[in-house]
Amino acid sequence: MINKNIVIVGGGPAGLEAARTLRNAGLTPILLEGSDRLGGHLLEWDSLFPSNQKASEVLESLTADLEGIKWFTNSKVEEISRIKDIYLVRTSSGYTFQANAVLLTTGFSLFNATLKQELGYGIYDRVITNADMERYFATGEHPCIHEPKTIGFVHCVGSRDEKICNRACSKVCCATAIKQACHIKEKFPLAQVYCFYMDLRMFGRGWEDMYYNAQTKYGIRFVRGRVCEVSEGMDATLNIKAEDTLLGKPIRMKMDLLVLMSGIRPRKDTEDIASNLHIELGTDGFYSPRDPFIRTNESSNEGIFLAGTCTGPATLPETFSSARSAAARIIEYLESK
Amino acid sequence: MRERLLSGFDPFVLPFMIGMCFVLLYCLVAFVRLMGQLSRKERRRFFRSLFIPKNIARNVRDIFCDCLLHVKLWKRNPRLGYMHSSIAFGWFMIILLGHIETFLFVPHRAGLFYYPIFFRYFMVMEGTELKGSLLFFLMDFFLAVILSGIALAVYKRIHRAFFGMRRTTRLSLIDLIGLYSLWAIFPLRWIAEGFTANVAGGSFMTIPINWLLRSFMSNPENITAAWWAYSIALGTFMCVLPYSRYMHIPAEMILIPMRNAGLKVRAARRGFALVQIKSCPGCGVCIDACPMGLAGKKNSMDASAYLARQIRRNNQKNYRDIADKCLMCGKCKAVCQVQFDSISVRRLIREAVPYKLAHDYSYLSSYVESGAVSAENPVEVLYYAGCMSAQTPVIPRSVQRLLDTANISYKLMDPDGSICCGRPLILAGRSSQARELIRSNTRIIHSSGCKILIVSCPICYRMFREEYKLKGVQVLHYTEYFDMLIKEGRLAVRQGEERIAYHDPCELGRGCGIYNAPRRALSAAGSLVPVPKEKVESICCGGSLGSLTLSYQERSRIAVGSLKNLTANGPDLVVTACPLCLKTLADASDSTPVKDFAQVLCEHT
Amino acid sequence: MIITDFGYCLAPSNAVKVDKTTDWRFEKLCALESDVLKCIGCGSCTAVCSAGHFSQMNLRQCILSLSRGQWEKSVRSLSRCMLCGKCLMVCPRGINTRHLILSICRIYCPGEGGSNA
Amino acid sequence: MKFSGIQKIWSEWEKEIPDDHWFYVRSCIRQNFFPASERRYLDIVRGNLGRDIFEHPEHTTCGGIAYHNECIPQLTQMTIVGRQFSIMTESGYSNYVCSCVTSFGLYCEALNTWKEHPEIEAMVREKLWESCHREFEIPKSLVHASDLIYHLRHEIGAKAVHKLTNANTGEPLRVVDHVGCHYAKMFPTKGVGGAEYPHVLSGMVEAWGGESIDYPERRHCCGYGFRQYHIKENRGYCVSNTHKKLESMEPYHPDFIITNCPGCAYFLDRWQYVIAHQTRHTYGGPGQGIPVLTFEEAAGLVLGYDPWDLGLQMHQVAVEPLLDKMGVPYDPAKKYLGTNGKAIPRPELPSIIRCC
Repeated sequence: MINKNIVIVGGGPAGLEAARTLRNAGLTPILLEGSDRLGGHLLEWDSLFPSNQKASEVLESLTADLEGIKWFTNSKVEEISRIKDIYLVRTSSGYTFQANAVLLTTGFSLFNATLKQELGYGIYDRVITNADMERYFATGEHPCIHEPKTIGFVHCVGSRDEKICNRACSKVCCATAIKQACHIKEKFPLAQVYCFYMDLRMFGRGWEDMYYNAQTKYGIRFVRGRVCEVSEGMDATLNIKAEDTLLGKPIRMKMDLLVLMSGIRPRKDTEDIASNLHIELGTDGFYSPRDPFIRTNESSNEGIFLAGTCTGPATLPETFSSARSAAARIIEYLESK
Repeated sequence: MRERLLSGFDPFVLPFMIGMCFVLLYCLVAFVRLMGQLSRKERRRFFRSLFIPKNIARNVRDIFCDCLLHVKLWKRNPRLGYMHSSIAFGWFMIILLGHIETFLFVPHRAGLFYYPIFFRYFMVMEGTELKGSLLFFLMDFFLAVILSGIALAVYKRIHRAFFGMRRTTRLSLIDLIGLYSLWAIFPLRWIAEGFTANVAGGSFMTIPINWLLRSFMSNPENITAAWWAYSIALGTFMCVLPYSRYMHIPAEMILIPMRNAGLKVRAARRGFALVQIKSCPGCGVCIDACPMGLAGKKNSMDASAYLARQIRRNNQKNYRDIADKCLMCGKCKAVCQVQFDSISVRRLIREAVPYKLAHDYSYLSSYVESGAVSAENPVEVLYYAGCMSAQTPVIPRSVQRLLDTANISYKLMDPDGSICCGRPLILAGRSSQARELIRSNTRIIHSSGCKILIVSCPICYRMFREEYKLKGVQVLHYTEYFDMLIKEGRLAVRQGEERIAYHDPCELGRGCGIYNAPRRALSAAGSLVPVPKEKVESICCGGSLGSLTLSYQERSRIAVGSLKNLTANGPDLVVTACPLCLKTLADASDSTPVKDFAQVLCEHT
Repeated sequence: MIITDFGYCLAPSNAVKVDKTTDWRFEKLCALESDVLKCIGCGSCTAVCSAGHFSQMNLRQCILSLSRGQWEKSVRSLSRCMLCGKCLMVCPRGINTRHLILSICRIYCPGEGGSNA
Repeated sequence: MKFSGIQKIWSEWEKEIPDDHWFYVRSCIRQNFFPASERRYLDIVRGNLGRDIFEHPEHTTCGGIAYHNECIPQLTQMTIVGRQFSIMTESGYSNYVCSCVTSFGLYCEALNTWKEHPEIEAMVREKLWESCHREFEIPKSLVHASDLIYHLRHEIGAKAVHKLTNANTGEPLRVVDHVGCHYAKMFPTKGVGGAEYPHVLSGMVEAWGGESIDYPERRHCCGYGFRQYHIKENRGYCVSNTHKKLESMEPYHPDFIITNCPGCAYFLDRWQYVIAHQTRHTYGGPGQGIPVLTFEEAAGLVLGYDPWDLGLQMHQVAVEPLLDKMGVPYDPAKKYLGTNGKAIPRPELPSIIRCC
């Protein structure tokens, strides 16, 4: 089995964790990353809920020991073809890799918030996204964050919204919003922070505690209702419109900063890869596993495996588990050949 | 025996005299002000009672027993009783004997305050007289008693467990000054009298001291210094007395006749309440009794002793906080040595809180008029389950089943939502607002035409008994009613095997004095297990509506503590007769099942 | 104010202008009663409410309205409260509802304005 | 406000507007409220810009008002639309231009309905044939009259006599726009710039030297709302909406409002009088309202038409301060002279808000 090749497409958390697991099992996985750095979305995130651990620390422990893993950055996969049981993976860097199994850990892309025009992202200076907020936390700089007095977090931007063709929940935005809300409140204790939610989905372990602390310790105010219109006032402040559905009344507010919680969407190239490899996509645009319970890491095409958020929204611990289970499944597969 | 100084005066008496005059003046002014605070009716009642022979006898007995001998404390805690009574009674006897001596030997000095106190300084003994020796012996004897009391008091501050106390009152600075000066008085008197024992005579306590002192201090100047020290200790004690807990000494003298005159607490910090507050000696009995101590160490600062202190200090924020937090279980009042009615005081403090929003219950009238309980087919028994029972449906269901079993024809007063009895409002200090609720419920009860009103919630029960005027309607708690039915043989209860620990709900037990009815009825169903602290001593479950500010975490700690007491003797079952206790204890219990009284009876029919 | 009667007139807005409502009362309430922040709007208190059975009393809505600076109507509805304490028994967040109500009654006074001040 | 962001949106929401040969249909209410607008529109397009625009005397209402008041069913209304198209077809045109935003919305609605449900189109054709023996072709393009001006805005700008600037200071005039709801809110792809950031009017304003101002309630309805207005009891609700819009634009001190919808122009203008008489408040300073111009009037002023030929005397809110600001010459004496030179009846002058 030692001489069998495994190519992992995508060097984010799932790819790295799967590669490490396979390496620890004595294999030599090939890890391909399209960008110039390993780490995927972890690179863009400052801290992680619910423990507020720094994303960089997690990434560091993931990339601390890559010995035995052949990894390549700037290697975008251009084409994967199949000859009998062997897959040929051609990359933008000009190499072609032979693989007995391919693991797709291509991840997700954040919803492009400019598509929700009414929220004014890309139009109004003070409308930013969760990713911008993380960048601000990491660098401490953002041209439009100066002592904001009122800050709003809009949940479910690009999620649970049929108008942008996504009925699904992105699973992590509620917790991210609360984490960021507490964080920004710590930075600006005098600011009034509002979270506009549709449903608060704090299902994970320790998440409800985050919510409780956000309410009691940080005094974050939660409004059940969706911000549906944003306009800019005279002094660049934002006027927002929402309904407080529990109050049963529309509410109007001025905001100094509005943070849109962009949801998890499939990557643009998901469809190309899927058609290239003849693997099935779900109606939500993510790869479909062969069955939803037992064979969650297998695609509809033999020898092609899936892990992480390319199969739908997932938290980071779920991504890691999925990566490890994919590795185990690949080993089983290779042994059976 | 003759006078040593012809002038009969020495400057060292001045500290004492200043203190004494100050105390007397203070007490006089305080008394006049107090009388002003009483209503005319109360004043008349008080003064009249002072001249009723039966009352006089009672007052004397009570003052003697309560203030000097601390009989109640003896009963509760003999060591503590001895400590307090030795000091109080001993001191009283020394003063009394001093006066007797003065009267016997120098009658012309009898008018001087200081003479009996410093008698030994002013006198010279010539030869031995039996009269004198006896008095010397008695004086020394009582001094020894006091000193033993003080030794205990000092020991108590080091090792309170010796007195069976978990906590004692934490003293304020002024109390400490009072305490230390009180402790200093008697050893100093011993030394001062010891100095003069060879001149003015002494007995088994003072003479050995005299020998001891003379062996290394021969300078007679020391004599005056010791008497000065003694006088200063006395003066200091008297000066701080009005501002310390020692004010209870004079206050209790007023308290007892006032109590015997039948006065009631009407205002939180005036009149009779003020006397009670001043009478609180801070003995600390209420601190250990208070269930609040189970919630956390700092919660023991909410006991009545501290309430009295904060009121004395006029610290509005603190006494309001303490008043608001109390569970109103009434245990402190039950164990209090001076019968400080802290529950009423707390309620009155709560009443003094200003509210901008008044309650408005006008909406009830249409409900009442719509015929909440139909007047048709009047029956003898009306059952009021109360608000809380909706959260513990096992109670109304069991009660109804028992009533059905006993073939009682009854009606439900609140099958479809209760109008609150009003007690929660009263407990929250909004008693005037409760009137509308009382009126509405009274109308419903009367319109039903019932003769007996059964109540399953002790909170409502106490309210119906104390605040409602239900002419022709007998109000019974379901424990009483079912006890009666069992006794009359109308309800047959099968004897079971379970060992039952019964929890006395505060409002039913201490509140209404019903301890035996539930026990009798329960012993028909199982065997009752004694509980370390029961009946008057029972520990509140912590769920009480009496507390306004206690957090649920604190409440649940109290519940756990209360349950620990109930399960100390390993019962199979904890039974209570209050929906609130049932829910609170059941939530806190993870091993012993907690059941309702009616539920247990139901299971045994 | 109205000079010409057109047979119709400007209708007041139903919207709550959150930043135009004075909030010192709510801040005072939070300081006095931090429990108010714990509410998750589950409505248990309102479901069991004895007074709510006969009237418009709605504690859940009142807490929410106060946090949005809309006290006038909701505070008035609290005057129906009988302080029976059932809400205290059911609150999943352990809010001391009775004292919260008393605190609201101490701070808020209907008639002082407070719809869209 | 990030201009690059807006431009990106505008570039994504462009629509194809044919350059010449149009079939023009009028608006019912515009002809009553501002009768000169449509006439001058044709003058501008034909005369100033030299395009072919054809108007057929037999065209009728689109049925929109009756339809939105639920007086006629959709099938009837679509048949009317079919008849309009048949006139265009008969006249040999295929680019349909309508003056009314309500009509524009309805035409879009009809065309989309037919696209999704060909059976309805068939039914409409049948009904049209039954009723008046006409047949129609689907227009190749359907645009609103303002789209045309938007398309030709730079040509107009090049020929401008008066820029939208303050003649004294040279500063651009501050202009707020109001785009009729049915222009793009129903079919965002059919409007220039989409529904959220419509560019159709602000494009004109900027091309003609003015400054387009974004204000919070820019997207809000003018308050007409068809059946809301037509039932008198509901008019308080209508005027409240207008009030909200005016309140929102007031802090920006706009020099005038430009609209592309007949109803909006009318209501934003007339309601200022009603609001002034209910609240004593005027939005353009003491006694002054904010003038409301239709896009045709604005184009006419830019091209140097006489204000009274453009029908500006029909406005409730006085336009003279605006004309003074722009440096447009006008003769106050001729304000109330009809086209034949005879005096027309003068309006009663309101006490609070100036109308001249």
